[in-house]
Amino acid sequence: MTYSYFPGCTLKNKAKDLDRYGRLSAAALGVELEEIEEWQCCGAVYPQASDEIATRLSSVRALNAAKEKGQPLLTLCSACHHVIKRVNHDLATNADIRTKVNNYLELDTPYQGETKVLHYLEMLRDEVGFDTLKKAVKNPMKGTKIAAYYGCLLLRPSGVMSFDDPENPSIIEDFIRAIGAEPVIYSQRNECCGGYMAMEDKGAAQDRVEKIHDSARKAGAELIITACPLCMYNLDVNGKENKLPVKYFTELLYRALGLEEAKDNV
Amino acid sequence: MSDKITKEEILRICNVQPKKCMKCGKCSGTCPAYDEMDYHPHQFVYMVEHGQIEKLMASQSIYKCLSCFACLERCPRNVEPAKLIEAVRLAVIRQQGKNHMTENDVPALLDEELPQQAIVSSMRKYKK
Amino acid sequence: MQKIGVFVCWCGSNIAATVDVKAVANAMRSEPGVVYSTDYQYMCSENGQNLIKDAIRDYKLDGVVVCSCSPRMHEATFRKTALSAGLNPYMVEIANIREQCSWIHKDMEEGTQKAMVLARAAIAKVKKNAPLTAGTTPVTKRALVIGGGIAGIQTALDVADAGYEVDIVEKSPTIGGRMAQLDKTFPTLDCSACILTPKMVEANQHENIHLITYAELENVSGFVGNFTARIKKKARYVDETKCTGCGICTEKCPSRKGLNAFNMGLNTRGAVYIPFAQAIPNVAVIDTENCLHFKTGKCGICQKNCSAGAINFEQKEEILERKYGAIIVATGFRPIDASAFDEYAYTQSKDVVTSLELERLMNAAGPTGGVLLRPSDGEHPKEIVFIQCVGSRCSKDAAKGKEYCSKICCMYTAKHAMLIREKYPDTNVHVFYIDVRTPGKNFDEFYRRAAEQYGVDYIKGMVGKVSVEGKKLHVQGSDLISNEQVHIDADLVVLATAIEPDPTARSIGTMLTASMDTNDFFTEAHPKLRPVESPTAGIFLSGVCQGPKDIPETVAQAGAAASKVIGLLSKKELVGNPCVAHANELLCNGCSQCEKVCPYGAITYEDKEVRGPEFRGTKRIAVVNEAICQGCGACTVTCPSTAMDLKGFSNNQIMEEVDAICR
Amino acid sequence: MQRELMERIRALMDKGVADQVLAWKRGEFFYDTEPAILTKDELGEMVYDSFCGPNLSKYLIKEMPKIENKILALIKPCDSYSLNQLITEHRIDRDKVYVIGVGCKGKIDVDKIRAKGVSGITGVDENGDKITVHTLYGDTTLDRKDVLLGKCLFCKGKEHRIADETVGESEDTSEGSDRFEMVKKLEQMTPDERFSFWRKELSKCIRCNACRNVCPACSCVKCVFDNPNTGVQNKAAANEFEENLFHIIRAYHVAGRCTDCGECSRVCPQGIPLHLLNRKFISDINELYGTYQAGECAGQRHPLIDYTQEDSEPSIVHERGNNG
Amino acid sequence: MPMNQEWKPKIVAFCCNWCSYAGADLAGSSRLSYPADVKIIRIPCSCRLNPLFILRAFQRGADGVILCGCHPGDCHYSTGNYYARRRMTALFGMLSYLGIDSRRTRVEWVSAAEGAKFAETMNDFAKTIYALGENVKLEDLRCKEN
Repeated sequence: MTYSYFPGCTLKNKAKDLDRYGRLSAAALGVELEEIEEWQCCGAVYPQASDEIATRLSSVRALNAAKEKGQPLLTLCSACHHVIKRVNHDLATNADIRTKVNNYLELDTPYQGETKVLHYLEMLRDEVGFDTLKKAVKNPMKGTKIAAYYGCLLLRPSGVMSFDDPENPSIIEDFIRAIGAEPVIYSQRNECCGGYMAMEDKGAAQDRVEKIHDSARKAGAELIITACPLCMYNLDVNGKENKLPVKYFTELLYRALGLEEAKDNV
Repeated sequence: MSDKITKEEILRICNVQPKKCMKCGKCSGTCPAYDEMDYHPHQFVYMVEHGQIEKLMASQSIYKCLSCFACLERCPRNVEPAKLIEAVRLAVIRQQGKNHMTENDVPALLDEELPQQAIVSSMRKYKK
Repeated sequence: MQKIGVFVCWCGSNIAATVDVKAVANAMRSEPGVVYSTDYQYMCSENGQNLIKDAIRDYKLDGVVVCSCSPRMHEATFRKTALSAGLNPYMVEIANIREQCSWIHKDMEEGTQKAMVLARAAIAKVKKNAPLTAGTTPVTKRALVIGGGIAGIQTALDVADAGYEVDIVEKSPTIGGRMAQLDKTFPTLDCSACILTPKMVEANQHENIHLITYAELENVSGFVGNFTARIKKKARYVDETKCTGCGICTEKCPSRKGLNAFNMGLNTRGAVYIPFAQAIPNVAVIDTENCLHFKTGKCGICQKNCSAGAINFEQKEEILERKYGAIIVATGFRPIDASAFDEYAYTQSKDVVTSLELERLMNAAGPTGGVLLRPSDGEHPKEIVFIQCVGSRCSKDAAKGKEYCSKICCMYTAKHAMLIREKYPDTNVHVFYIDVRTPGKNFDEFYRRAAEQYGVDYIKGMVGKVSVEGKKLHVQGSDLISNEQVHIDADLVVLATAIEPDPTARSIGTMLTASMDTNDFFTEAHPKLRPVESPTAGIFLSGVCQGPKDIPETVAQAGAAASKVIGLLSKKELVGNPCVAHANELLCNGCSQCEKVCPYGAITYEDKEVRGPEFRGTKRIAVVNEAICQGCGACTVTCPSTAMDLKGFSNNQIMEEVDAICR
Repeated sequence: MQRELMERIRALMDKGVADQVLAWKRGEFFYDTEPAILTKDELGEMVYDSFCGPNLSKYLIKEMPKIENKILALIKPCDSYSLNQLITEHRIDRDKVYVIGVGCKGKIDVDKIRAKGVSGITGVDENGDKITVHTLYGDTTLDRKDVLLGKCLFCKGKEHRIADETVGESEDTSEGSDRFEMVKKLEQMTPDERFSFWRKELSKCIRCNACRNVCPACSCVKCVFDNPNTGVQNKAAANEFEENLFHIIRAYHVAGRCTDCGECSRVCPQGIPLHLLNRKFISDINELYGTYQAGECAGQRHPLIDYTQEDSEPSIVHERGNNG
Repeated sequence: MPMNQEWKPKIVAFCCNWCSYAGADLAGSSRLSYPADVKIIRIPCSCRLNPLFILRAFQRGADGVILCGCHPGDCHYSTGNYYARRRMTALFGMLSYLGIDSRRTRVEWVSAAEGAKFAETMNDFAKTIYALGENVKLEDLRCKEN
């Protein structure tokens, strides 16, 4: 399967790891990621106002590029996924937005939300399959207790994202099991880390980050994994001394697949 | 504020129907930014419905909302308070000179690790 | 020339406010065939009816048009009026100028014009009316009650006491229903079992009541007074006639995997079991999914230990076919699945329970022997949070939940809170509520007692999230009065989950052709005036299948339904609907198309000698059995020669209405 | 073929199978044929040639009460569908008919010969794919397929769907044509274009009732249009309901039962393509409820007196349709 | 289509006695308005609707015809609406084929409990008919041209 891949701004910069490990692991799993040409930043926040058209355009350009190739669009960053998935939903269901966007873009054929938008994790679950992944794992992370941190953007609003059960998700836990580690369930995994406040109001962000680390640690976790660069930054930088280490899930995937050794051996 | 922003304008921006609210307070019960806010999500719904827009526009709450969509997800009446808060924020920053944050403010807030996403989203959320 | 009388009703100001009734009456006077036209304040009043009667006699009317409320309200009234003045009741037509005119239009001119068109259509129709006489059918003097909860039991007892045979079909192995699961009842705090079990026993011993438990309705055909029901009696693998209910088999059974449904799955039971101590019939049943004999072919311990020889692994399901004159639906409810509301962590912690589960946790016959203990670790909870309206009062466009108020939750939560505070004074009880709804005798007093005398902490606001933090449940909610977010570390969280109709209701509704609302509650024939009858004749509603109700309301409705059933069964014969299909033998081709679409099998064919201008001789023709025909009209449309027509809604009548409306 | 058929009929009559036959006989001109009930003595009047277009099945209805033994009926492959349909509808008693399936290689439309500029026709000889037309002014040779009846171009095949025995060979003359082609073309027009198409066509109607009288599905004991009490027929006849909507009502009445035998268009003196109304129903039924051929066998339940719970909603008409 | 200021459409609504006729009553008692152009004819079941009635309405100048019956599966007579559904699909297809805009014919399933849906349906249908303007007269089909 070949996907049109939308890396997003952060993955080209501060979250290079998320991107690099993701690409290498995908290749090892036989999944082809074709980076969309001349993609533009998704805007990082979904424009909730129904009269905001310009802020939706870059997503639609990426979606249309995928449509023209007949490929599903794959994202890795939670924020990009959230924005693109919701804009796609708008184009499919909101006639007003659809008309305005298409009037602006003047595409050959109007874009009407045809592209399927998938997150890397959904690709692992639905295309590769966690069972297959489990078989491909060379370095199972036996005994490691890992807390999945979902945050808000992947899950909500569940009616549009339809990613997983918004209150009791399982996809990252299933991923953790597939790489041989032990998932830790804790209550704060789907509560906001306050990432959007991280710039302006560090104190507020820190309170929430503290709560997340606390909850995960009390549940016995040794490590937190996430798919979101902003959560990653916030959980890491705004955590206190006794914080847990935070990693991108792709990094663990990369190591579990034994790609590190493979590289070293070359 | 030269032009008074009306309830109708707010509702046009976000396409929310505050009348659907049954005043259960679940949005405020679930809000992670509750303690930082002067007006809480359920008050946004009530106050927009009652035309008290100016108070909300002057409120710090509009910059405290984390856009985590917990209120929107859990509202039993699908009122979508998050959209209302965003609409009020937009009504403020769309006015001349009312940007909450501009490019000039960014360097002071930067640190080594801050991801682009945080900067881009701040510009999107807080600047015209 | 026909003589038609037109009677325009004001309905006080209901019609007269938006329809110029005098103008309508005047305009109708000049319609061809109309010899009398007048208006009156309340045509349905005695004076109004007398006005009609006098006009029928004085003007020798052969047709009457009443412009008034919906025919669904007063068509029967005015037909009787006509009859008492010597006019065939089916020579009356109603122009619905209230529900479908004055109440929906605001402009007087517009309303008046429309009322005139509707009146003209009724006049056009009535001119083509023919006097009709209803046929009669006998009534089967036996009633079927679907569901053996308190509603079904009460209805059955009342009908049986009047001397009619009643069968109760219950899908589970025992009667008793939800009420049997309750610990205490509000607002009197009687023990639920203590007041229910005598009724269960009475039903079992009543000479006119026959319990058909562990059985399902398969199919229903026929019509009021003459239903035929097919009932599937599932195999219990225990001979009901031999089992003494000693319970030895249930103790000896080595399988302990089956979840105890009576205790809401809070504990397990054997594969052979008696649902609960007071079950009726007090007969064991084998759950084949967990029975080792059915799974492996081995075991058989129950059989060896049964001195009565009642265990029969070879038992087969049975099909019963019975005739009934009336059917009472008493299918009841269940709580909705709380896992859809997982922000309250129902699937994530055993210590988040529904209110019905709490009933079992507080009941002496429950899994904890009546001591309130946390399901997770068996400890006494010291902080308990109740969350109201879980899944009730949600908007139509919300992702989950019901739009309606479940009605009973406010009161049972007050009951739970009060009982807990009484029994365990060291336990704190908090109730998050949106509104406390207590209309009912001694209800508000009861709720106030919980708050004032028992110190239950009522918090106006909703819980946003319940987080499982170690052994505690962190409850985060809002207090709208203090305008604060509150945080409580609770030991037990109780969800007042919405109730919904039993999932079997929909298929039963379809079988009975009884209409249901979008929530799958059965619709009543009239929301105020006929609350215990379905619009489908012969079908009656008892209990929560019609809408959320508490026990006294259920029992009252059950009695009301029974009195309606008795009224029906006591009739010697039923006067049918004369608006039935009729085949004109001169026109009929005998093509059999009508027979194929008749849902009742009311059409048969016979070779008959006919003498008409087009055909003389013996011909195959359709014959309608008027006692079976229900008057849907499906046949009339398949008939290419219009030989088949429907009395009261004939081709000519409807064509005339179309012409009058499109004039 | 004609002689062989006649001998077989005579043999069957001699055996006492039946004492009369429903067949064709010559009309006013050699190319006119008409239905006839013939006894053994009258058999000489029988014809069977390329002008025997008329569908005889309907004429059995009238005979049913009179028949004590059996009647022989000559049925072409296409007519066999109508016969089956009438048996389904109990209009013809199968036990009273001995069906001789007669071979058919397509029937000739004399108007098509005339349309080729041939006049003064005195006779026709057939020779494989060609026909020789004898006229007062000499002979002309034409391709047989160019002068076939319109309905033969949409031949349903050479099988007899019902027959006690068959005489003669048949041929499928459809050549793979799509009978719904014109229906589709009309569907693609705008509503206004369709309206004016039909207005133009139907305004030619002189209400001669030929279509109704020939139609095997139009066999009601008393037609609604002749019955003043149905409400269909209106007292003031001219320009009234049954006049205006005659063809639409007729098409609806036969919908699901019409075998698409094409007789209505064949007999229309004004050349109105009436079969296009019937075919619209057939095409919609095929698409929405699965392919259905009325009269394929006796005892079928047609789609308009049947249903499934999953049927599409009537809004499908709008969703599929072209509304300009 | 010339739109006359004074023009008011003629809309005929055939309503099943058991569901949508009661739904219309409920709309009435709930005071939910819809245009007065809609006139209701009560029939015992949607399967009683003879296509002749619809043809008659169009011939008499109706601008829109709507049939309301019980939801599929909920017919008071078990199966009537299933037959009605097929019949109306066939008839509407034919009417569209003859040049009657398919938006002028509609079937909606409205239960006795759906007063609001009844009013919404009628408002929407009337709006559609207003937008379409005056209908062609079906009677023109047989009138000579001009």
